[in-house]
Amino acid sequence: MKTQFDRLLDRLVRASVFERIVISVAALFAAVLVGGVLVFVSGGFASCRAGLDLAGWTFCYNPMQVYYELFLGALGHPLEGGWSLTNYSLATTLQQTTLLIFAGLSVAVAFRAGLLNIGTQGQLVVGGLATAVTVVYAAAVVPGGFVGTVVLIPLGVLAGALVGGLYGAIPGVLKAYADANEVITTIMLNFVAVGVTSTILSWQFQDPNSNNPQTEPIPEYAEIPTVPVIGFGGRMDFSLLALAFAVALMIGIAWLFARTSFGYELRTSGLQPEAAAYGGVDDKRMTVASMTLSGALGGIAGAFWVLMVHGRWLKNVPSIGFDGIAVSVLAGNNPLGVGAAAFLFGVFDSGARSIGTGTNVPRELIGILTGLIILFVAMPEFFRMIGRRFRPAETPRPTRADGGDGGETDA
Amino acid sequence: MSEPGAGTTDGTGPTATAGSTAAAGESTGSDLAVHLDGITKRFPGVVANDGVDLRVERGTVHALLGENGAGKTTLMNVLYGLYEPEEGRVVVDGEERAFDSPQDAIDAGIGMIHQHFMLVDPMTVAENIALGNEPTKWFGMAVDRERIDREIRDLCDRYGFEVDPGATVEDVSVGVQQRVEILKALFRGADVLILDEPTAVLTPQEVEGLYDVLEELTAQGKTIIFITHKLEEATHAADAITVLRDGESVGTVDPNRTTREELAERMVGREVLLEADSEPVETGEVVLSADGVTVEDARGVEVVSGIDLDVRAGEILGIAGVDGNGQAELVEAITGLETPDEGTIAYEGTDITEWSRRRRIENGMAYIPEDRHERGLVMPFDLVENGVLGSQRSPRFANGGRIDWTGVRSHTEEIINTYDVRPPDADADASSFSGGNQQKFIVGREFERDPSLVVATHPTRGVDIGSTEFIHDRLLELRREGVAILLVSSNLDEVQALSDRLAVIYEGEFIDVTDPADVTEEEIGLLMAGQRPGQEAAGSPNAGDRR
Amino acid sequence: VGGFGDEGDTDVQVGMVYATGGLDDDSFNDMAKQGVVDARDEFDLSFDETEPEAASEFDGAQRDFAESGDYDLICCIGFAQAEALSGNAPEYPDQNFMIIDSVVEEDNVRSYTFGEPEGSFQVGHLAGLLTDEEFAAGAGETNPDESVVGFVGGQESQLIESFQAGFEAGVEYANEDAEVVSSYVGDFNDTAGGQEAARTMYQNQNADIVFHAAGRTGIGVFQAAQAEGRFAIGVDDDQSRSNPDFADVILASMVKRVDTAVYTAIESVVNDNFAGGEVETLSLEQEGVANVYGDELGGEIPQEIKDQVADSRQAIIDGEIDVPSEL
Amino acid sequence: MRNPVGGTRDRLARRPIESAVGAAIVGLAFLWVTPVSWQAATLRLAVPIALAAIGGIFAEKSGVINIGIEGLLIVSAFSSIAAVHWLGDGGATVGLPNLWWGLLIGVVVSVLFALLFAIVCIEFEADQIIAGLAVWLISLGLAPFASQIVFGSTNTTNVTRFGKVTVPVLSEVPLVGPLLFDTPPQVYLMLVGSVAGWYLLSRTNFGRWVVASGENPKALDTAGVDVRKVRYAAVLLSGVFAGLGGAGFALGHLGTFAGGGDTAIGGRGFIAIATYLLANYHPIGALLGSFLFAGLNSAQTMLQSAGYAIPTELIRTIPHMTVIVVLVFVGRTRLPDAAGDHYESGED
Ligand SMILES: Nc1ncnc2c1ncn2[C@@H]1O[C@H](COP(=O)(O)OP(=O)(O)OP(=O)(O)O)[C@@H](O)[C@H]1O
Ligand SMILES: Nc1ncnc2c1ncn2[C@@H]1O[C@H](COP(=O)(O)OP(=O)(O)OP(=O)(O)O)[C@@H](O)[C@H]1O
Ligand SMILES: [Mg+2]
Ligand SMILES: [Mg+2]
Repeated sequence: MKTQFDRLLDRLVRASVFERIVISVAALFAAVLVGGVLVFVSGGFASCRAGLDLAGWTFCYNPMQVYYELFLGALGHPLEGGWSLTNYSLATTLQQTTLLIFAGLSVAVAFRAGLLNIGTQGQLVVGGLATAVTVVYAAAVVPGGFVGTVVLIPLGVLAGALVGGLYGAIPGVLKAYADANEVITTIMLNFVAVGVTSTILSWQFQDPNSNNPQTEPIPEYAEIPTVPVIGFGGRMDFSLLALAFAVALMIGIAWLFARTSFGYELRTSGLQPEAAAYGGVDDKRMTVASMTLSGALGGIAGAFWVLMVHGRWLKNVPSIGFDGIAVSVLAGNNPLGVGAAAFLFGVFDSGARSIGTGTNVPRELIGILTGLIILFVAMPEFFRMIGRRFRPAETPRPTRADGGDGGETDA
Repeated sequence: MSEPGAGTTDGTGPTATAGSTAAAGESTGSDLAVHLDGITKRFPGVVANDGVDLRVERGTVHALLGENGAGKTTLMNVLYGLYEPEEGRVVVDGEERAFDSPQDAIDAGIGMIHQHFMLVDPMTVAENIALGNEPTKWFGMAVDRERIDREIRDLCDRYGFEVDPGATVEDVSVGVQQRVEILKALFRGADVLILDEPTAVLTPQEVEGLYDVLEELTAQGKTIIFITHKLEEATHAADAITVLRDGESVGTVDPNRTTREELAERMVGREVLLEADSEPVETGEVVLSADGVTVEDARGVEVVSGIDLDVRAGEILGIAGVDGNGQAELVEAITGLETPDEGTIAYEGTDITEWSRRRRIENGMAYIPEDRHERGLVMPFDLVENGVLGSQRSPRFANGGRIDWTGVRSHTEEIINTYDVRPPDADADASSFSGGNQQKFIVGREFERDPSLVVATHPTRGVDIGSTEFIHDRLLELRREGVAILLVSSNLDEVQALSDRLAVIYEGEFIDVTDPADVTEEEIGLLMAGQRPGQEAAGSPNAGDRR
Repeated sequence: VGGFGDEGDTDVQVGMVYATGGLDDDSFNDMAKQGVVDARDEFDLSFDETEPEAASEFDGAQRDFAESGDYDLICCIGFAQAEALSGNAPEYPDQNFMIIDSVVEEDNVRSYTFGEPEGSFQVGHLAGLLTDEEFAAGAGETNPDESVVGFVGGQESQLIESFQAGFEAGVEYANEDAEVVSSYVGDFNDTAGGQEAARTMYQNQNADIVFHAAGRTGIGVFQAAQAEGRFAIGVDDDQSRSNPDFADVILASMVKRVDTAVYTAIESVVNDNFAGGEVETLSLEQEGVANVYGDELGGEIPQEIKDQVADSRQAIIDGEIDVPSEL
Repeated sequence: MRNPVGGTRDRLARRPIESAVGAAIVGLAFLWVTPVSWQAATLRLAVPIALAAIGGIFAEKSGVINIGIEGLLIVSAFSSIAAVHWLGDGGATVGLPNLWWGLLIGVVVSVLFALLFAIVCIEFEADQIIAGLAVWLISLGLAPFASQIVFGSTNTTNVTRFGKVTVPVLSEVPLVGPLLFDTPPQVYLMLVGSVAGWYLLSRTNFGRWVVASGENPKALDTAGVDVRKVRYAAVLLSGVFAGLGGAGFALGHLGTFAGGGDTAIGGRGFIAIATYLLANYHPIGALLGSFLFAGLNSAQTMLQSAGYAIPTELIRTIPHMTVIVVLVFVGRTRLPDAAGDHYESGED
């Protein structure tokens, strides 16, 4: 009889999980490699004061330096003097990690249910606005200080989750009851979210004291409090409490998938909708429910963007939702993997700024790297081929046994 | 056993037009259209063909006989250039060939009609026939559709086919689809036609029609290789029979000089008996009753038209019918996967027409689905996870929305033990089990629900003989325990042997409900083809005397 | 690989945070860049720049420069950076900042604002006078039967609306009956949108002249003017020079000397007399904004019209005309 | 004989055909009552949508869902402008005006990206949706990255655009003449491309292979046609069409490329996908569908400057909302049976 732990190990070593991790890591390296070549070559077309002269060409960009800035810059240059753990760059990295965990979970939940939610961005946008507006208005009736913090933050997150969830439910309903392809509707709803929020903003909630399209600021006590003593205080716009909440949510979603009836039904629907229907799952309701949950997570991402980063909602929300797709894909839609992938993309975001200030290489490079990683993750066969090249003698297991596939009868 | 078929036999042979294609083959002495010599083909973990020899004479029908998985299809795929064999030679018309692709085989005059038709459903008959070989006009700038239509008409005239070239393939019957496949091969100028289990989807009457076609084809000098695992078909239609077992050839025989028993033994390797005991059992209350159930498909076509049925406790009601006559939809309406457009369904006296699928499961309705890959199992899940499919919210395995995985695991292990699922590894993915073992697991899961009704659709399809017997035994055991059983199958032997009462479904209606003991297989066959008792079977006068 | 890729050190380093829309808009951001390039030609100076894509990125972009501590001055181009800067400035008290188009009252920030409504009034006056004339020059001509002029804005905001307000007042001052049609593209970066908006005005509403305050979107306005054979008025820079391709339709530009603002701020840092906490307003009087006639077409505009425009300029400076800054 | 694309018997194919015919009638009526300027604007704005949609049709019909079409528009638009800039604005090289070189280079770059996508999907069995997203993201980064290097900004400089080409007699025809025969080259490309796409798909053997490859690749394989080659050809063709769309739009309409945000292409590739789904993969239907979106877009601009006090941000979402509404009420499209699936010859 195997122990629970043995089984856990078994599962981890099982081809699917283990291979996913290997492939994700390999994809990262491959993307970094291709990106490095790209940087070096494009340096040949740029002009600079000091470059590397090779065969009559001057190469201005040093890929090593770019990656140094990208990976170590994101941590605040730990190898240079005067480094402190709670530095601003690391705070930015972790801030993005936190937001990307929410966004990545949002995409992963839908993905696991067999739905490609490209609309996390839109859900985040509307959710964030709901949070900001709710908190600004509620602050008028709720006492300030500690009470305000305790009441307003959960209220704000709830508002974001609720409105994001409702917004996510729209493509869910359209998919379930009108058979409208969710990839298209969610892409469209992203555009609609931008239009609708700006309209609502200028109609009612625009900060009268500002020229920027944005809401009034939420009171300071309604921003996610930082943990005293440990650090990341001041205006670093990052709170360990938020990260802890994100991690807790991540574990919660993993638990939901693995241990609950709902999670089981969701995964079944995602893998084999026919089997799910056979097993008594109402596929329409599941579609709506999973899109709603996905949207709620997107809305929470928006809520934290408001409550932790800006203290208000601003028009032109950055593309956290789209990055969430990359995060989820890299994580193989595994909630626990989302944490690691979110950190990587957090590094990218913060490192991109280091690249911007520390090198002459355009930071648009990061967008390319993200795309490359997704591309490589999408082609596991590529790495399997390489793997086979190094282990040619491997005897493949019989992978599949589909004795009769229905056609052959003995009538 | 390596002696090739001892000469041609029943006179339909290479008389009239054989000479037209014989020239190239003269060198080998006898006139072989196809000679496969020592073919070995391996798949990961299986040797599908192991040094198989096959000699097919021109202008004959040559049957390839063997059980599921014997390697028949694989051998023909090698001949058709789909697979490259590890060992052996392919000789066509006396010339050794190495086919890299089906195109090479087509060029060498070989045509294949696959077990699963290779037709593009939304395209028309003519488009399918010409696919890949479209004659063009205006320097290749356009498909010459007039020419295609003309050539198809010519072929139809020559071989006596009736097909509408403009019809969309998904709209025509299976029999017509098969004609389309044959026309497709002929259109490419095939001289050798491979038919992989061509009768599996046909009614007995359609089968007769096919025999006529084969006769016409050989009369015009074509050579036919005919795959089947049905003895009577091989003996009836073929001029020579090669038997495959476990990937090896166990010899070629002349159907006139052998007995069915001998063939069966060669094929299976032991004596075969398919007689389930089915002594009558006391029946009880009506468990399931359907009243005027009508189901429309997505296009609004009635596929089930006002069906009434009753199943009592301790009784097996068999439903026989050619696939696609509404049995799938009827079962879905009963099991809650589809809502009937009209009529009611009652279960243990309660109207359950509006009940959800889950509620039906929870109330003791077990269901062995037709399609185990799509419905019955979640392929990427392991058996433990599959063990709870359908019970994921039942109080037995879940409390407060949490699944008790320890309980599920022990339940799964119990199923594995009781139903002899091999290998007995609860942590292996469902996809890694062979078809028979997958089916045993589903059967186990459904039977262990403590059901009062079992709906079993094609429960032994694609399953080997041992497992088939086991599943039949379990069904009869449940029946003895007083469970009501609705058995849907297109396998006549099976429904006849197991059912207490038998209904035949044709175009969404029950043609007849009889005592299976009172009817012959031929009579059922007629019913399945839509012939009401007493009516004359149009177009196939000799339908009764096949044996 | 050696340590290539590093730029050599200079005395003074400047960080430029541009407005959304980015460089190569041939107007606002390019003007700011002109200022820092001029300064580099003059002093031993190097600069780094970022082009944020959304208002939410300003905060991080400013702080990236401030955090590194390497920069002697950080130039924040555009009003939209005000909020972010009022948060960041107290956070980095030793860091010098300057901001264009907004006022941030901090000791280490020097603010520059311009009299956009006044400058827009000037070009509005010009447009209002010309639309009634029968005037043909370069690639364009007016339709004297219709008195319609247009305004194309980028993103809706108070600042851009103040351009519109001044422009409309100028048109009305010239010609009570003239109609002003206006449209916002919603983006400073959408040439296609600018083109469609302006084409609509030229074709459907018979506008003769369209003034844009839309950054790069305005390029589309010029394209439309050329395609329809009408006129346009540029903004920020003398766009007939920065966009010689379109000089045959650009009557004039409402020049806003962002370059001067950037240059003087840098100069004060170089000379160690940076005056933080002060606001400098650059209006018509200070020549911070001006109506500059097009390089190619300017010579063809009738002198009496030029005189009238010059008169209204003086009247504004003298306070005789009250230019509204809101719609 | 029936048209394989329309699949007339296909219950799902019927309605879009009817609505296409309806749209044509309504369109003619429209020509009477709507302003010519709006019609011309619609044609110009339809170019990238229509051509990308037709490209998408070929890829998806063959079984490869190319959601990266937006990326192809981006790279072709950027590279065509960059090429003209490099060769010299207004000049000619080897006798061909540089603008046309730009168009050509834009198409070549788009095809290269399509090739990358095809290899990844066909050779390495990548998930098509994810690979398509990757192509989009890479393009979204690469165009402004390259622009930064070449032009020092995410925005390129301006180049002179294609002028109108007037067909002598035909442009005199009332109603359609000035619209269709006095218009810039990219509009001709769009019109000719749509018809060519329709012809290729429905009248040639290649077209039939494309359809078979997407519906039942095994049937095509056993009929002796190499499915891989068909799919490669179809995906590369989607690169050609999208490249024409992107480069034509950039050189004929934009005259410049803005790489900020979602770039000057701004989601038109996604609208293109919605368009061909709406048209149920019919190239002419896709052309008409692109008129719908482009028309709404330019109508939006016109309404605004006509002074209607509708919130502009909201008006701008009209095309997107329309996509959703149409998808719900009309466009229950049936994807080709094998779309999205990898096909390996000889696999069971
Ligand atoms: N497509 C395939 N790919 C890989 N291995 C296969 C494939 N099909 C069958 N196998 C392997 O071949 C073996 C025999 O499979 P097959 O499906 O013929 O079994 P079966 O006869 O249906 O099984 P059972 O005896 O349980 O009914 C199994 O071990 C299976 O793993
Ligand atoms: N592509 C494949 N990969 C792996 N194994 C395969 C493959 N195709 C067939 N096999 C295995 O090869 C063996 C022979 O299969 P084949 O399909 O030739 O049998 P068959 O005689 O046609 O059976 P049936 O009567 O069921 O059609 C089986 O064990 C099968 O599982
Ligand atoms: Mg077979
Ligand atoms: Mg940028």
